[in-house]
Amino acid sequence: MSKMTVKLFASLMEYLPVNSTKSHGFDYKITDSTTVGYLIDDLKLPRNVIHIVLLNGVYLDAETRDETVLSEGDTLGFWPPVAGG
Amino acid sequence: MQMSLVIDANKCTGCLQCEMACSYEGEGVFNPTKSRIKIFPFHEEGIFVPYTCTQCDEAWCMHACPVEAIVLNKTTGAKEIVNDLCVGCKVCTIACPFGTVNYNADSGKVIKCDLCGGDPECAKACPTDAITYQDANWTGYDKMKDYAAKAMPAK
Amino acid sequence: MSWTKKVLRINLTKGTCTPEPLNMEWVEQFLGQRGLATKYLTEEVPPTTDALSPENTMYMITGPLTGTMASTAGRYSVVTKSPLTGAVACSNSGGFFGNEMKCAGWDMIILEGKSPMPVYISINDDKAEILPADEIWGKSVWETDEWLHAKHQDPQLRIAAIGVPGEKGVLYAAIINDLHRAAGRSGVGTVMGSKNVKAIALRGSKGVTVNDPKAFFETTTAAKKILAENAVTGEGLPALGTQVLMNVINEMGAQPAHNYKDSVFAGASKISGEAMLEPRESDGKPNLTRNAGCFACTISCGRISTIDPQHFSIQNKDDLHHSYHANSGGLEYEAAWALGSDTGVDDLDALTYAQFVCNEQGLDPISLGSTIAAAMEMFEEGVITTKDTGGIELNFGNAKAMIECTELVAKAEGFGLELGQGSARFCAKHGRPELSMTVRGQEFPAYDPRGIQGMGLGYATSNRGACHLRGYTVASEVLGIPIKTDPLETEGKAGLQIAFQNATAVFDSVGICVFTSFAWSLEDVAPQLDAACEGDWTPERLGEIGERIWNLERLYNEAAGVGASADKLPPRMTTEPATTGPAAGKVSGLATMLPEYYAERGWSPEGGVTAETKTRLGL
Amino acid sequence: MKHLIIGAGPSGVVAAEHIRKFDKSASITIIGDEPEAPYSRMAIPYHLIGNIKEEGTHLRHTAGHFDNLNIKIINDRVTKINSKNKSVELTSGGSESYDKLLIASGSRPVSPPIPGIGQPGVHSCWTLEDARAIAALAKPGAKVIQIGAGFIACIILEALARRDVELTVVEMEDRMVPRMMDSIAGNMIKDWCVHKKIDVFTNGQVSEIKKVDGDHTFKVSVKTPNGITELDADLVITATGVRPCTDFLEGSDLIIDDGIIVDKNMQTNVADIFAAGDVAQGKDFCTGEYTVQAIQPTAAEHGLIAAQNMVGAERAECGGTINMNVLDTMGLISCSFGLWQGVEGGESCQLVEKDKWRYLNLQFDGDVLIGATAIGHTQHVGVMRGLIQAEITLGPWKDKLLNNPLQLMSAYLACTQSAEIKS
Repeated sequence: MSKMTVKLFASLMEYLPVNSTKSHGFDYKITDSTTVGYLIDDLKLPRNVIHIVLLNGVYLDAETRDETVLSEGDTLGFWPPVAGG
Repeated sequence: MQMSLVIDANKCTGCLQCEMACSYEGEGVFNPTKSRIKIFPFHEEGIFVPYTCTQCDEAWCMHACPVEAIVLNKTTGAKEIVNDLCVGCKVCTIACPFGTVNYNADSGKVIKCDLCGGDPECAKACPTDAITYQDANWTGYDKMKDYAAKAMPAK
Repeated sequence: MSWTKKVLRINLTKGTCTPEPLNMEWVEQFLGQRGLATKYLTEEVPPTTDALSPENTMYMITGPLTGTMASTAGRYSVVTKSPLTGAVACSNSGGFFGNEMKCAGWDMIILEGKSPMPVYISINDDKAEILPADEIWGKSVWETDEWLHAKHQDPQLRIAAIGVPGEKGVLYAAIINDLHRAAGRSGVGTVMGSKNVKAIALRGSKGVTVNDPKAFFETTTAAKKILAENAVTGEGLPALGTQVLMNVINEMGAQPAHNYKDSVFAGASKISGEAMLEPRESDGKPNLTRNAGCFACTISCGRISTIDPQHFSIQNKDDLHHSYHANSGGLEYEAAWALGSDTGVDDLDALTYAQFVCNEQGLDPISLGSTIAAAMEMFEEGVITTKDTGGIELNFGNAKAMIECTELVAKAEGFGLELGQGSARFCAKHGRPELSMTVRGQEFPAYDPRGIQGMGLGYATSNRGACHLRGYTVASEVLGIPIKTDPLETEGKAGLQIAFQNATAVFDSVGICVFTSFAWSLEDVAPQLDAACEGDWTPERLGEIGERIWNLERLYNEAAGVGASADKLPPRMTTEPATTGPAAGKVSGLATMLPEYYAERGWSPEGGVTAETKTRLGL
Repeated sequence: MKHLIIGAGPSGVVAAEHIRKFDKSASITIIGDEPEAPYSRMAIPYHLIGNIKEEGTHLRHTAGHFDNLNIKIINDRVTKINSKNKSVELTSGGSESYDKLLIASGSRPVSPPIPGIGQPGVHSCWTLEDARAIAALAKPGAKVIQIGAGFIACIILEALARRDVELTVVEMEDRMVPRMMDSIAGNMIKDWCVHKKIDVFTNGQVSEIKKVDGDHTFKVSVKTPNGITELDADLVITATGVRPCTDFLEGSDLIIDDGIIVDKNMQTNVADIFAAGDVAQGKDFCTGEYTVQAIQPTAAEHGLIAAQNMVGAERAECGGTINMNVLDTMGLISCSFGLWQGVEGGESCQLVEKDKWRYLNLQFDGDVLIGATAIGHTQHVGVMRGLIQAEITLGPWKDKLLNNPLQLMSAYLACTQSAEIKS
């Protein structure tokens, strides 16, 4: 088992596991074949709300998102649709 | 079924959409100064309070009118100004303990909320549901009445 | 017809207030607000004019939708020649001032000349007066607001004012209306101060009408529905404000930190929109009290915040305005990054305090924060010392130092007066011009051009100097609006920037907020305009107007000497690769994008507006 | 059950209508002494201006309103009440019996003791009949002298001015509307009138009205501290106050002070006789004393309370009415509420804006508003009544009001909707 970091932002913060410090992310255990899609389902994140997914800061396209396999030390961030300026 | 305007100040963002909707419906112009509903900002408390006639049962304005120019709309419960009859004496403006009947110097008559005949524009325009028009039986109507009672104890 | 077709021309030298008709022919070509006032500027103020001389003129102007029920339709712009950049300045503000101007019966207020003594302008419908301001000269915006409300005894008076920095020549002074809405950038407040005008107090009772009320209600209602149902404008912005971006931009490695040396800031999450919602220890309340809307705004991204009552910034300061201990206009992302990550400060309350100071005194927090950050870098390199700073230990991450600098600029005293000249002049003075993160003398906003390539091109070509609001390709490159593009790629960015620049010029000329563009396209704007005022406003025509406005601004800048020669980024962006995050190893590809940009604009390879383009656009 | 009501003004009519609401079968009769449909004196000035026709002054507008409610209206005048056999005698010679009697006979203008006051061309302005006579004489260019600058006097000024007459006002006191306005307010209204090209004599007394031959009908002598001035006049209007109509009650057992004394149920000292409106001396909310208020809202409220007690449906009580007035003096709108003079030991604040024709006077007892005067403010003025009558504790808002009385509406909202406004 190896570990990576999951960060949930904005309205997705309500899906944070109990006791995790808010926007600083939490550890998530993965196997060699854990995909982003698996993680989304495991954490019960609402797919219709997820808009921006950054894997180590790089945007994951919606098409390839589910199949992307996670690696040790990765950081995965989720956002609903947001914008500012 | 009686409906009433229910105001939740905690949802108001102070955008004045209600004032514009009201002034357009009532006076044909986007002009907050001619609105029958007003937003009062409390800057340091960080709150905005929408305020208009509660169509109270006591209807001080209606009873004080010397020429029967304020009448009850039995369908909506609104107390409505009959413009053709209003002489502009302003007695209702001092009689209403909520201060929601106001003199309009341009027309020489008074204006107040009439619930737009049962389809209040302010509620439709409010983007945050701070103003809603709801079935009086299960909304804050009682709260409004409490408030009316608080501001005007039983005689 | 939503225009009043009337302009109030105030000649401060002569002391006259004269009504004149709005030039409706120019309306056909340039719409309103940003476009129309720029046309007035180009016709009336020679491009080589000294921005702080009486010969410069300032235009406060509404758009055709300002004052109506269309969502966000309370905007006005201040157009003038900028003292910071020497280019055209156009700063846009919300609040309740623009609609009040329209309600008073004026589309535009023109301030020309210079008053021999401090004055303020009082406008009550048709009645306009130039009145003495001796008692408020030297006071803050908030004090001025209170004084004017008390003097006129009218709680509904709408006021736009400058603080001390605007009076004393700080080059990035803002005009603040309604206590905390700002016409913020390019020193428009400095121009107002140079004319000896402290404030404009407005009261209007006339109201605004529209050409086709039925169509107007239908189309604006439909457009509001689009905003409400859009996840960004209906949910994200109301809940977290612009500050929602802090974590996004940081995670993707485009968060400028330490004067753009770094593009990731370790303390970002502590000063983010999310952090503003977390209850603090001292009183159990979060920084954010609620969201608030400008006039007619159905998005309501405005932040109403309080400073932690235990925070050092507000302890034992008897002279602080009472609003520092109450709710007031809180942090926006652009202020948070500039005062925060760029200076290395991760103290949310320190930033909120500095934001309050900027509101109270009328300062652009972007230019302020950026200039402080540049000074910090020079301090750490030993270029300047405590001798220069007046004793301030100006290291990155020093919240107290950031606050002291902010206060000094707000008072325009000592070292503050030097910082008040902006980063370009400050760095040049100390022999390190390359450390100034500016274009045309205006400080960068919050997106590292090495990590978001389109923005680099945007900064370099922005007509008002570095700016995010001229062509916000972040929407596409980061947020996927309207389509997702790769932020690290330069290909296609020229066309993307041009599309954003032209469309934004239209949004800025209508009287609505540019944030509606997260959900609206010109297809949504055109029918609202069409119902509000006569004319045939199609999306195609609006697109052309946008391009015309952009080229008009460019022509003015060319003649002012800040055209193509100023289309460049600081060397750090083009020669020092980013060190962390996805952009590590990357520099800005401006050199690749710029020729494409010129070509797609129909300009010469040197970046000049060609005769063909001028003819095509009727310029 | 037979209900008899003396007086067809607002109080009598409101009472009659409410009796009908509570008792569908009772007999209800109103005796009115003017040959008109029940009308409102409040509306007369607007009729004189020409804003409304005579019918516009009527209290009720629906055709057959009183018939439909089975309310009988008799045009007659009561000369005597026999409380023993429960009947009243009428001028016409007849009589009417009652089970319950309401005296709502209103008030009538006081005629000042001035030589020449009784002649044609000298009128009060109280009835529709008076209005017709004034309208006939107040032709453009006519010289009109109005004696008195009280509430009624001020309200008809505009009507006269609009008729392009040359108008002079003579008031005994040192200011206009002395019984409703303090010195600052009364003088501001005076200045306004002068600004509107009306001659105003304060501290002035008309000593004689002499009929003369020549271009004008009268020579009027006005005595002021500066001496005597002789003025021409074609029409003299007396508006020096009103007094309850109680003369027909001589010999009844009713206790009469300024008006008929009533308890909180509007009941007089005589069984089954009630009184309401201008004729009744009822409880004043602010002072707790019994006074004649002679104002429209009080008349309506009295009528309502009396009706409820006359039918015995419930024992409705009047906790006291607030003395309040609103006045439109040629476009300058003023109002006063409760104890606008203040009380000993109470704090107050006055905001005077002469250049804007605005004035606001707030009077407090502790942290409760007890009285107010306003000139030139027309928005949300009713909250002054609300704050006074609900005796709302202002807490910290009292000091804010002392500092800036224009924050009245904010204070009102903060104190009545405190659930929402937390600081």
